[in-house]
Amino acid sequence: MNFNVLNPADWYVWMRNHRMATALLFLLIFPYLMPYEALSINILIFGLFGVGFNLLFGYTGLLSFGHAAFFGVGSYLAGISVVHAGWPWWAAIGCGVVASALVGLLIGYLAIRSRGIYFSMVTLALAQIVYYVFYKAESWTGGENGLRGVKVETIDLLGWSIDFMDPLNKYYVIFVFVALALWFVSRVLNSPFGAVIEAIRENEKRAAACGYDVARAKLLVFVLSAGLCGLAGTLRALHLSIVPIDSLHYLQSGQAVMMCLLGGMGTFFGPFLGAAVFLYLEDVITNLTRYWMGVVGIIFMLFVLFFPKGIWGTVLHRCELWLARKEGAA
Amino acid sequence: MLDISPQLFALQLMTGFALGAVYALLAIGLSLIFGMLTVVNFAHGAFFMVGAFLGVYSLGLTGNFWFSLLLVPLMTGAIGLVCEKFLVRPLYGRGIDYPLLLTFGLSYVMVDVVRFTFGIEGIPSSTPESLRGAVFLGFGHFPLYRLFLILATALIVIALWLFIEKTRYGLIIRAGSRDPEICKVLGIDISRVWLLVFGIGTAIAGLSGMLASPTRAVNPEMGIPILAESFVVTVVGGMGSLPGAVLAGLLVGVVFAMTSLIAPEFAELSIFVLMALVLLWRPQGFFGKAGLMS
Amino acid sequence: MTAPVLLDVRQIARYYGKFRALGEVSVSFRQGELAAIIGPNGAGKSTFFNVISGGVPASSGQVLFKGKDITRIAPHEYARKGIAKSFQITNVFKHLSAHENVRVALQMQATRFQLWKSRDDYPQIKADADALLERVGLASVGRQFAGDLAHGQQRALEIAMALACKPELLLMDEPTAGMSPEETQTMVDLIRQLATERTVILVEHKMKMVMGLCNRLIVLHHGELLAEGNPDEIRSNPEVRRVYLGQH
Amino acid sequence: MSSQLFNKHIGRRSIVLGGAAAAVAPAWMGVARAQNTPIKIGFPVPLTGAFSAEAQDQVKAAEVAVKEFNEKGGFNGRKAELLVRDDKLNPGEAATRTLELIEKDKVDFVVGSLSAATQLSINAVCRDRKIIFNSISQSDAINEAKDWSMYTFHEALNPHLTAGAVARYAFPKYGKKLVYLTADYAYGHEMVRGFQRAGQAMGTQMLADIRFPLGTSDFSAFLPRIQSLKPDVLVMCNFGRDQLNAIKQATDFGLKATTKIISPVLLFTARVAGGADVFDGVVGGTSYYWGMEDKVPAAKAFNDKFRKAYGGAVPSDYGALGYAGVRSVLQAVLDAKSTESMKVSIALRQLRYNWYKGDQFYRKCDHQSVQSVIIVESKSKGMKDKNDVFNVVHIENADEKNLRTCDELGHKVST
Repeated sequence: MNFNVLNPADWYVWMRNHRMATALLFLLIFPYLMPYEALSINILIFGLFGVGFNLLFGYTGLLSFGHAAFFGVGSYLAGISVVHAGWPWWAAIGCGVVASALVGLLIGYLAIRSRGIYFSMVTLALAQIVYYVFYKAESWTGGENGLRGVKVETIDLLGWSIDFMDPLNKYYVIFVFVALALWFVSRVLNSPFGAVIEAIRENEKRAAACGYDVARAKLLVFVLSAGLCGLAGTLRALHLSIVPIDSLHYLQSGQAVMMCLLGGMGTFFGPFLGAAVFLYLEDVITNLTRYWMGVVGIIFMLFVLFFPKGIWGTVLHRCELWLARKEGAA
Repeated sequence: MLDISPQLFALQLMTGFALGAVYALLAIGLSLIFGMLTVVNFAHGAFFMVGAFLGVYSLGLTGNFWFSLLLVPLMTGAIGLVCEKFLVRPLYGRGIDYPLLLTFGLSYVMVDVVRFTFGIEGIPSSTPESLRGAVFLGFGHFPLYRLFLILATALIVIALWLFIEKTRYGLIIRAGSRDPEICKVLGIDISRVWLLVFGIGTAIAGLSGMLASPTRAVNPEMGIPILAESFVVTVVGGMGSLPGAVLAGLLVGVVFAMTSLIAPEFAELSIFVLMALVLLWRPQGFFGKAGLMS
Repeated sequence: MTAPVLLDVRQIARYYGKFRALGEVSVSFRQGELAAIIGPNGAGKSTFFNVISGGVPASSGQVLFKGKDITRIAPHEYARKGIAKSFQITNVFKHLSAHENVRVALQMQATRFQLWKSRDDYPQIKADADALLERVGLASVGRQFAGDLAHGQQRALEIAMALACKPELLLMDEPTAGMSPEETQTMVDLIRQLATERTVILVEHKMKMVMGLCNRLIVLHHGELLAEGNPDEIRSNPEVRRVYLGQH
Repeated sequence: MSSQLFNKHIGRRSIVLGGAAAAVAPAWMGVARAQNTPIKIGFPVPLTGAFSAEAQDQVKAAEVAVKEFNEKGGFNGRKAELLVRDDKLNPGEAATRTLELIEKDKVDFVVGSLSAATQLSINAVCRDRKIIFNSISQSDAINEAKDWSMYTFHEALNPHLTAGAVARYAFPKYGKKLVYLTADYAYGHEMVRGFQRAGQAMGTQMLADIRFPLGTSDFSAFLPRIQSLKPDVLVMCNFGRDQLNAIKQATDFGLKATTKIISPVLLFTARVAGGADVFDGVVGGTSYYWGMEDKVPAAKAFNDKFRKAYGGAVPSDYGALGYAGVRSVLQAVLDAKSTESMKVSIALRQLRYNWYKGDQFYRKCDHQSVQSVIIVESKSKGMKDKNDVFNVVHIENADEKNLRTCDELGHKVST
């Protein structure tokens, strides 16, 4: 296509067709837009958490209240491999992701058979059980006190050594993993299977009539989603050098849901925007008033009432309409 | 390991019922609202909390427990009506996600409003004179107030049952669907029914908060843990089923009490295990309709 | 003349609690037939359809497809065995484009759990999808959301999706329900034309339509087989007359 | 209400200042900053959540210490400045906030925290970056070798110390048959351990240790069993709201008639929120109670400063800790004539101080502040005003032998 630099429509179309490139460009400059790196890293991590969750919620239409389990298991297993086993950072990440995917397989297998709100509650219940297992395994997890000493000072790879204590380095190291994950998700969504899960979201009965084994497809997405959330968890463990027990708590799952809805469920970049808005607002407002919860709550309600598709969803929608109008005019 | 005398067991059972009473009340509200409007009300715990604060406050002003018992549900119900009309109503037909997010935000706001007006550390609450002390039940002494709690719940449930069985609004609520057809037939403006149901649900939530206030610390965060627990109850009983809510409420209360006796540190976990087991055995809870919102 | 039996239904019954919706019905369909299940309301047509298409399990009896028992197979197995159905209530992927609807159905043949390749790596499927849309007369609306299409178009789309499974047997539950006369006519033509390549069984209560369309009719009444035969036989069948006149 | 708004305003001012300072002084001109920029003390506390009342008091009192230091002219011209952050009682948030304080605001020291978990996460972050952290949260774990570092200091009491002191006072007085009602987490277990250590010496008998899930709001289910065990003393190894609920419901079940209720830590704020009749007769330990001013001159001096700053309000136990935590660090800066972590750490190790409750010092091996424990009994009659809630029944003076030994904590060199 011929690209006209002065034509915003062309820009928009390009961004829409190259969502990966757009997302990565944005995330590359992101830390310079944020007040401090630790916050940008959190947004990166929770954005990934949201993307993983969105794969299940936004694209397959399964609302899980138990995703903290995978986030937390990822964190803890990564942490434990560093603290107790003394493994290198990359082994820790691998361990965390695999573990959370396995837990995902188990919980998913049990939960898939129930539907709607009941599915949500089964996942919640099973996640709570995971929470208590880790809570009680004090010698491994530190229990309520959380796991401390997940200390990774340098990232060594192929002779390279990066100072991980430097916040900006830390951001870009974690960015690499997030970028890889995003690339993976983007491919899955573009793949034939991506079409299948959307079909399941739209109409399970029909999807089955077309010959798709709905249960297996759901389980596969569930495991993928769990693995991605697990990755987010491992990164958080490395980022904070601690693993708080709260990362397994159902309120953490709730946060993922909120970020997804806020950003726009079923949109590729929505969860990131959701995480960014959620965490940034919370961070800024907390410093201005002790009543940050109330302010955040009001903003939430306004978004729900006036941005029905979530922030990103609404933006995309508006752009499409605008584009259609332009084309109509042309 | 530990020997449990029949007296102790009986007492434990009673405490279980007293706990279950509060769960049941909250679950009824949740279940009503969900069954009718398919709204998962995340602000339910906040209404419970507001009820408790208003209860203690009006008790302090009027000094009359029974009057407050009447006043509080009216007030929380009124708040509920306003919320439904201006916040929840615009979201009908947008699926469960948006009301869920909205009520979540609403709960944040309510908590902070209470923090702002009543202070953050919470306010002292005490049992009304007329209901203090313990009564001997043949197997042991049991706090009079908790006995009252069980009876009050029973009365509320009966009253609600009558309302639902004997009035035409009740008929629709029984029909439990948002199918406008039925209402056309009955010549009833459905939106008014939804308003009413949300009002009743929140009123009961406030009432249960008021009833629970003498038994526990009254603080702005008191609604958060109980929300999760009452969701468990609602789901175990089956979303949208009132008998289910009551039955599950008592069951959860008793399970909690018994675990507290045998393995205290797992008391909280036990109710989630219960939910997991029930749902794996029966994916729509005791009396739930299958495939809700699927 | 006598083609081999494709679908063999043996004494299937379906009970809802005490109520018997379908009792001990046996009937077999041969390859290339264009058959219709008819009968007054409550005759058990839909139950029959659901049982043979895997919508609800049979209480007793069995269904054989090409000699293999398919009574208890999972819903998704039907399509893979070559049995496609179109539902009575329209069932499409509302928030996907019409083209995407058909593509998803088609893709089933090529791949099921392909995560890594891009959808665009299957140009053949794309082409086939366009062809199918063309065939059911939806080529012009391929880019629109299925949910935004007119009722008749959605039914047509559903049939396109059913065809995408390359079925030997096509089951249709009241394909013309709620259609305008014009829509009905196009649908009838479409069915007639589809039937030239495969076996088609439809459930209908519009007598006139099936009389003109089908070469074999099965009449159900109170969940039992009342009569079967070609249109003329059925027309002249006193039992059937009594039942239908009794209706009016 | 008014005092609330007032201290909210203070919290905000210091934050805005902090933000401004950070804005005008980006990292790359670090060298230029050294001389004239203020001494920044990060102060992460749970301004929201279950302990926000305590946290607010921590901020108020810490501000007093800062003001005091600045009025005395600071450290050769450099004024001190408090950067308050809300850790929301959440360890993850606490770690993030501490990273913000260190990486963006470039604080010189960190003082604060309230819950054990946040304390440990803040400590982990500070330790890795060689920033001094003086914890004002009560928990044993931070003293143990695996979390401790040269930069870790513990201003607050730890449960071993308080529980021990309460045990030594209460068991001989009220009886030897005990039931523990314990919050099932490290802090709760630490308190039980403290009581048991002291108790065994006196031959106490533990009838049961009932461990309930943290954050339980209804304890009625645990009480019938306790009743049936008929203990002399019910030991509440729990904290804050758990404790308030537990005691409230124990009172409803008429337990007080037969059993004395004691707890290692009796919070001033919890007592105020819970009301007189709920806590009536409960005996417990605390690091500070303003009413000790008639026995301890330092307390009088501190109370007056606080009253002067906040219109007659009196400081709570946690408030006092906030004051002492900040003041110790600032004093050490003066002693070390530097803000460099290691130098200040050494100065702190040498420090002998009496800020508000009598003589204190940091034990060399684990930097635990060795200090007195105040035993109070909650009263319901003859109260002069709403702040007059306890009687000081006993003060156990500071003594290193009441702590766990350095070796037990895993410190090899106990110099």
